[in-house]
Amino acid sequence: MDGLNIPLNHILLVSSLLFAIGMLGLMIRRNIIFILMSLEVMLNAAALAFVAAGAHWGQPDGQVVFMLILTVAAAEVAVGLGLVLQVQKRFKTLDMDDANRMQG
Amino acid sequence: MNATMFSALAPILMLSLTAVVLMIQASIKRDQSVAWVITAVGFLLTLWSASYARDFIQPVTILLEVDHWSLFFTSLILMASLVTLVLSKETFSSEGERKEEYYLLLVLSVLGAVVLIQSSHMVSLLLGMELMGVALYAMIAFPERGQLPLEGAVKYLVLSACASAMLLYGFALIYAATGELSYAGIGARAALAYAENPMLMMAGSAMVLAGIGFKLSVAPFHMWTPDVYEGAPTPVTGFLATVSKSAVFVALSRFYIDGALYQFSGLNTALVVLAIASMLVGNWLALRQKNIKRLLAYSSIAHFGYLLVVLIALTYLEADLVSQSITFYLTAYIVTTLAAFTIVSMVAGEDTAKQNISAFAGLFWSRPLEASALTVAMLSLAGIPLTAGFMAKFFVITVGIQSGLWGLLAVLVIASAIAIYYYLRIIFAMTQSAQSSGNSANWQEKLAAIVLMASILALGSWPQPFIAYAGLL
Amino acid sequence: MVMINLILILLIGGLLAMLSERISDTMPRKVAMVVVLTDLVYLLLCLSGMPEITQLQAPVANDPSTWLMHFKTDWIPAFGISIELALDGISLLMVLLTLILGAIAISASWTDIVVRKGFFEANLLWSLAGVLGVFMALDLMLFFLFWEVMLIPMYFMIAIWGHENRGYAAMKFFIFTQASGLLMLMSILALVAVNQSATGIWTFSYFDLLNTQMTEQAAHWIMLGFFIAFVVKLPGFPFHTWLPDAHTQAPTAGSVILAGILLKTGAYGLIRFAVPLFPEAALDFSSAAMWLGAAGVVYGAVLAFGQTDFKRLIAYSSVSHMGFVLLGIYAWNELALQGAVMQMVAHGFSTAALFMIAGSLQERLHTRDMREMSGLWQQMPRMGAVAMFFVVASLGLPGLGNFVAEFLVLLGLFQVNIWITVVAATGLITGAAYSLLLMQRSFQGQANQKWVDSGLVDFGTREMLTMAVMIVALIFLGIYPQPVLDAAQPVLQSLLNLTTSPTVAIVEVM
Amino acid sequence: MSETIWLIPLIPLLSSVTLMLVGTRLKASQVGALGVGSVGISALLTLLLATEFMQNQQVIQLSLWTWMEVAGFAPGISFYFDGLTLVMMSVITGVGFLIHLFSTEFMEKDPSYARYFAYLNMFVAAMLVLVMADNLLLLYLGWEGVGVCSYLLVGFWYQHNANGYAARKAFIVTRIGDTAMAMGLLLLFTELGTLDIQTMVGEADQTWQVGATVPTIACLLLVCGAVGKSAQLPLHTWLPDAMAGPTPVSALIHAATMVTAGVYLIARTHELFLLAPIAMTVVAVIGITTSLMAAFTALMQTDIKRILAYSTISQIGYMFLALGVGAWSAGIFHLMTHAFFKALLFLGSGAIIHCLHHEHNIFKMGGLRTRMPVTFWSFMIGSSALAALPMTSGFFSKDQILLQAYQFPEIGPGLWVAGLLGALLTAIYSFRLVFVVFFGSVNTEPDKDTGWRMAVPLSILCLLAMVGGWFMIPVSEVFPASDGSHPAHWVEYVSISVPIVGVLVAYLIFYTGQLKVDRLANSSFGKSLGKLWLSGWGIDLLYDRLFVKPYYGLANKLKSEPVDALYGLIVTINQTLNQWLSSAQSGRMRWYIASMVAGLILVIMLAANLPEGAL
Repeated sequence: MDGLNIPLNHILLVSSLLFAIGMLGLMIRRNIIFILMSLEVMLNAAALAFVAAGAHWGQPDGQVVFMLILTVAAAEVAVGLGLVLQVQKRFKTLDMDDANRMQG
Repeated sequence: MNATMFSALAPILMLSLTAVVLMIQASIKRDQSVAWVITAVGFLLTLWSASYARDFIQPVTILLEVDHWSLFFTSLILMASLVTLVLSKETFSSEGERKEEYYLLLVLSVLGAVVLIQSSHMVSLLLGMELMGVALYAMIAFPERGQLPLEGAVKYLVLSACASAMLLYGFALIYAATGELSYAGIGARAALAYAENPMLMMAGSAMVLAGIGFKLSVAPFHMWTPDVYEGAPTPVTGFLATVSKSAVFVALSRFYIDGALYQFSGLNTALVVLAIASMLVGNWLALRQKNIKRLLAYSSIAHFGYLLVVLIALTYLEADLVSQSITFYLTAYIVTTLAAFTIVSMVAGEDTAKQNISAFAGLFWSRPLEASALTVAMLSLAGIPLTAGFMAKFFVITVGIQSGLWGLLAVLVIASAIAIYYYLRIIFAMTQSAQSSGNSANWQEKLAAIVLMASILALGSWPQPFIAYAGLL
Repeated sequence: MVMINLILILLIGGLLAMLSERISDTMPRKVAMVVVLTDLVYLLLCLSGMPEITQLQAPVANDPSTWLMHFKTDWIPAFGISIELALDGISLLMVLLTLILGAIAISASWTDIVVRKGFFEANLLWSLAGVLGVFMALDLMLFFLFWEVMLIPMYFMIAIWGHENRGYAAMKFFIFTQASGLLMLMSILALVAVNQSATGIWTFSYFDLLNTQMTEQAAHWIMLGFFIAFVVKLPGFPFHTWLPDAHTQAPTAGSVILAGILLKTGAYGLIRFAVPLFPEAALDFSSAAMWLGAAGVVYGAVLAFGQTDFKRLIAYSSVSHMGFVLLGIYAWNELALQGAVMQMVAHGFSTAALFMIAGSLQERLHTRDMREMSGLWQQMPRMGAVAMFFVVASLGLPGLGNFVAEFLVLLGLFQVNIWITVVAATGLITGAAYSLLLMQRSFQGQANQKWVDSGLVDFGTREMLTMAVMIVALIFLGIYPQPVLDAAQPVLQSLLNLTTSPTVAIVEVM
Repeated sequence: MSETIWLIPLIPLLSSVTLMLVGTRLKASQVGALGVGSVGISALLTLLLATEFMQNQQVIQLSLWTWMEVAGFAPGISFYFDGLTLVMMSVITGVGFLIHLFSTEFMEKDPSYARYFAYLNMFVAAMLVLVMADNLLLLYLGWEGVGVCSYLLVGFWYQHNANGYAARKAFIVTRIGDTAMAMGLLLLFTELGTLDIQTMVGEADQTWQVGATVPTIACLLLVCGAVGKSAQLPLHTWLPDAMAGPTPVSALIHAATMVTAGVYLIARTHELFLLAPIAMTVVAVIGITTSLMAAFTALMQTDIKRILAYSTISQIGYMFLALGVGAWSAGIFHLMTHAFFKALLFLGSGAIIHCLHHEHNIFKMGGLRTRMPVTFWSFMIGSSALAALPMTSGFFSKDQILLQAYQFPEIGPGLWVAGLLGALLTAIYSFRLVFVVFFGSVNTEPDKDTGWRMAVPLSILCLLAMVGGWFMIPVSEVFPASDGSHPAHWVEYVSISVPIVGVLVAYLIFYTGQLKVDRLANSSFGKSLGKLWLSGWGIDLLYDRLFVKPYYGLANKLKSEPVDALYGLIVTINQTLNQWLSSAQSGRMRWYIASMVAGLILVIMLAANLPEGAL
């Protein structure tokens, strides 16, 4: 398929950047919502990488996995948000550093 | 996709069927005991179907590999799930209205585990792991009251999602490097891909290792373990510690073996470091831990450290002795850990105060059965002869010696020596006289305890049949 | 089969003893006593059918058919592990000692144990069973199994019925022995692996492993694993620190078994495994081992002198005496080895008796602190006299077993290394110092008014009977040790033949 | 008869065991009968044996059973009987019997009467084994056996810690010598392959030539043993303290028999010593030095028993001198006579102490000549024998020793002079004792005079102390005959006259008081010298500083188990690590993720071999 053809490494670079951003978000964010968002970013980074790789090898598998990852992410977030509500209810906060009863 | 394939898939189908039936039942009439019975029957049927599927072993499409090994573990984790089921009854009967979903979640999670075990392809691995995981989050957070379960659930969700992301990204890199998603394919092209672009291959497999290492709570990816163990309802903790972990380990070893990753020395060094770290860190953390669930969490960290030694030996040994050792070790580990959690849930239940080791004082005299079962479990974890744990360690050390991993073995000896201390602390606490309330457990739990204790001792004192059997897998 | 039965009787007997508590409170100890005596009688009956040990032709160490008894059946064929028991002169001596001291220990627990009697006697019998296993097992895996398992009942005895500081002591005891046990496991597996790579067959049988070919370096390391494991149990000099705590905290019967029997398993292991399996390595190591032994003799004696706790003093005296055993074993000539064996038997009796006396004192005074006892002889002349006897026995008075043992050891050692002998001999002086101090502080001197008022009861018939057994045994060993020596002689001879007589070589070394 | 000599030690042993087992249930009279009777029988048997031996000078060897047999080491429980043995046995059983008899009265008030006789009988048995043993190991058995009995009897009145201390001191100090002796045994066996005395000396003659190293070392080790038992320098310090025991015990053990065991040992193994001239010289020197040291000390003592104790040390010194110069039979002869008169003196002092309600200080006595005639005469006779006045038993033996010492090559005359000095001092202190105690004014009234059970032994011993010198001890077969040469006559005259001078001096100082020594005694030099002598040359103090205190210190230092600290360290390390890691488990999710990320980076680096790459 003709048209613009971006080398694999560039895309992987981008995706790794995305991944790093997401991870950074996880590390610095205290609010559970943002944490979940950062997770999304990471998962999507992976998805992007898959698509790129699929394109590189000229296989459909990449896209398939991408769909899969979308659903996975959806499931995760669905449960995640459910928990968020509970957190708000039981801890009266969304700050995960405060919602911290167990340690040692 | 022919008929025999369906027979091969019997366990998976049976579990799915159970899940469906449960949903229907819930929509008709909400009743915990019914749901319980359905689940139990479902598990039993699946157990049977697992043995039935033996005659049809074959790779089912590219995704699943149904062989003796996976079927064995399928039945093993089903037994474990049965125990979990038994424990759950007491635990959740006190809960409010909605209980049936718990059983549904349990079934789904088990389904995920089975898929994970049989997976021979990144996608199936991903599916299985997520199915199991997502269901687990809900199970952990299931209790309606209390902050700890919720906190545990959130932590587990976020962290394991992060781990999954790592895993996925690793897969993506490997895929980018090899253009294959199935283990076999990867195994075939791994060497070549490494030659072409080592960084890509290594980074990919390293991230996979990290992602799976998290699920196995291998140091330094172990930090979630104690919090989740403590927060989760005890039966769920038991489930998490046994079913999910062993399923993941089976998947890992399949990936490692079929994906021919053991040929990369760099990966091996990484594994060595992880193993050593887990052995030491786990035991050091456990040394003075008061809460028995957290203590078991730490000890599990150490145990997967021991188990990694076997995986490392792959580089030097033929696969069958290794897989045999893995089989034995995981079996011993599952039985022992289940026994421990059974007793904990019988004695302490969900009450954190009762989970303190000092609360176990006098158990020997007030509840001899539970006490002796826990003692046996602890001795097995410590690896004292006549218990399953000893034979497991025997395998590890043998494999280690055969492949000359002296450094690792030295660490293993030191670690086990440290470990004895905290296992003994529990036993000692139980022997000390104190007036403790003898709240009774129902007969199923008692039965489970007895069976588990018996099997620990059987595996330890007369392992020959099992070894012979495991040799065939 | 006989040997299996010996063990089974004890195991089942233990269960019976535990259950019998339901019948009556005093039942367990009776049951236990009956069980042990049955075991003893059974063994003697079986022996009576056998050729007289003295006429027994020298057993070839690596040919079980020449042994007194031999029993073998598969256990874990996958790894060539089998249930293999065998009995020769030395094991027989040790087994007899175990059973006799077992009976004595039960007698010691007669009034000493007040709570959970059933479980106590059960543990006692089970640990005896484990010890018997250790003395008879000739499959290294089985040996290791008994070696580890016998500790668990012992651990319970200390942890449940021990004194004020039992938790610490029990833990220390268990960790020391287990950690060293792990080393031994490593060594066993390494040895088996070496043998397997050489011959291609998995086997844990002593007789197959006896002449395993291995590189010098490998032999050294593997031997070291065994050595440490056994020396910790012995206990040898730097590894002895668990012993004073364990002995002090254990209940009387526990101390009796610990000091009387369990320590001997270490010595037995050295004689049976550590040296014969690796003759050359053991030879290169012997000087070091002997210096450790000498150090133990002196160090134990000095520390014993410093103690104020009755039991602790005896515990350290054990360290000192066991040093002689180590010396005797690594001198590795017939004189020294015979001495070591004698010491194992004699020390078994003398120390067991002293611990019983300590126990009865604690039972009466509720203290072990010698600063609080004084002039007890006045009120308890019988106990005093008995104590005096065993004190002089343990300081090595000729005519009693311990002297024969120590003199033979020194005699054998002298031919190997004079300077170590000189150092060890000072143990005779320091030994006298602490033994007599013990006597002085507890039984002699001005009677302590506190005890005069409280009115102590002297030894009763049961106690005197128990003591009489040991007194007679020691005197017999002292003036006619020949039966023991004859029982051990052929075995030691065969071991010496097996190991290309290191003695000569050692002389060259030094 | 010769077949039944094993009865002689056995009978006292049996009676001892009986007394231990049932002693408390018997009446005092029965206990006495048993205790005295058993020794009496042994004495009779010995007498029979003696008569038989006198007719047929035949040596008896009797082997009961092999003690142990290991790799050619096969000592037997077997006896050897010859003239030397006979002398010793007669002394032990004879004097032993008298002392037992004496004890029945001396101890009659004591609550643990039975225990006393049990110990005493056992001592006799052990001592008999010592002298009858035909191999050194059995001898060692008796050797240690008497040691333990001595310990038990010195500490007989255990209520007083002082006695206990004295007993322990006695045992441990001798034990030091014994251990050296044991080493000697080890050496001898390793070199000669046997401990059987007769074969051993035979072997020795073939194996070694005179002056060889090995026999010298072996003999020196044996000498250590002898020095310990016989309370010679430097191991003599226990004997004076051992006087804490009942006086008859001192008479039997610490005067007549046990302390002379060392002499017996050397005499018994004299063939070995003949191979080691150096060792013999050492023995002679030790002997003479000890005897002088002890004599000076005895001069200053005030405790009647300590005086006698030091005089014993000094007299044994003479015996060692005799052995050293090769005057074997003279040494043994002096051993016998000394046994007689020293036992006599001790029993006499016992009688005094008994009647003066346990008064020990001689200056609190006095004028007892009239109050206690029997005792007075026994002291007169005993002291003259001790001082070796002519015609007394001590005279003959000591004279022989001095003369033969004079003939000893090179240092002979020196030894002789020293010996004379010793004799002079002996005379002075022994008669100082007599004059102070029995003459002058009465300081303490005796509450009773001696009963017959005391009187009879005393008088018999008096007799022996008088005529003992005419006995012919049958050791001609045992020892090499000394050349009959006699020194010049003036030597003999001097030797004879010196003691008499000594007595005169004592008379002038302590009776008439014409000879004033106060000025000398009160001079600062005299004072300090007196102190020094009184304290036995301060040797006790020296040992206390040098050995006892440091040992206690060491024991206290080590009490805390330095080795255990090592393991303690391991524990602490683990604890600290546990603390660090637990604090890492903060429960903060972000922190957990950070650790995961760190781990991830680590794993990637390891996997990609980056460490090597980086380096």
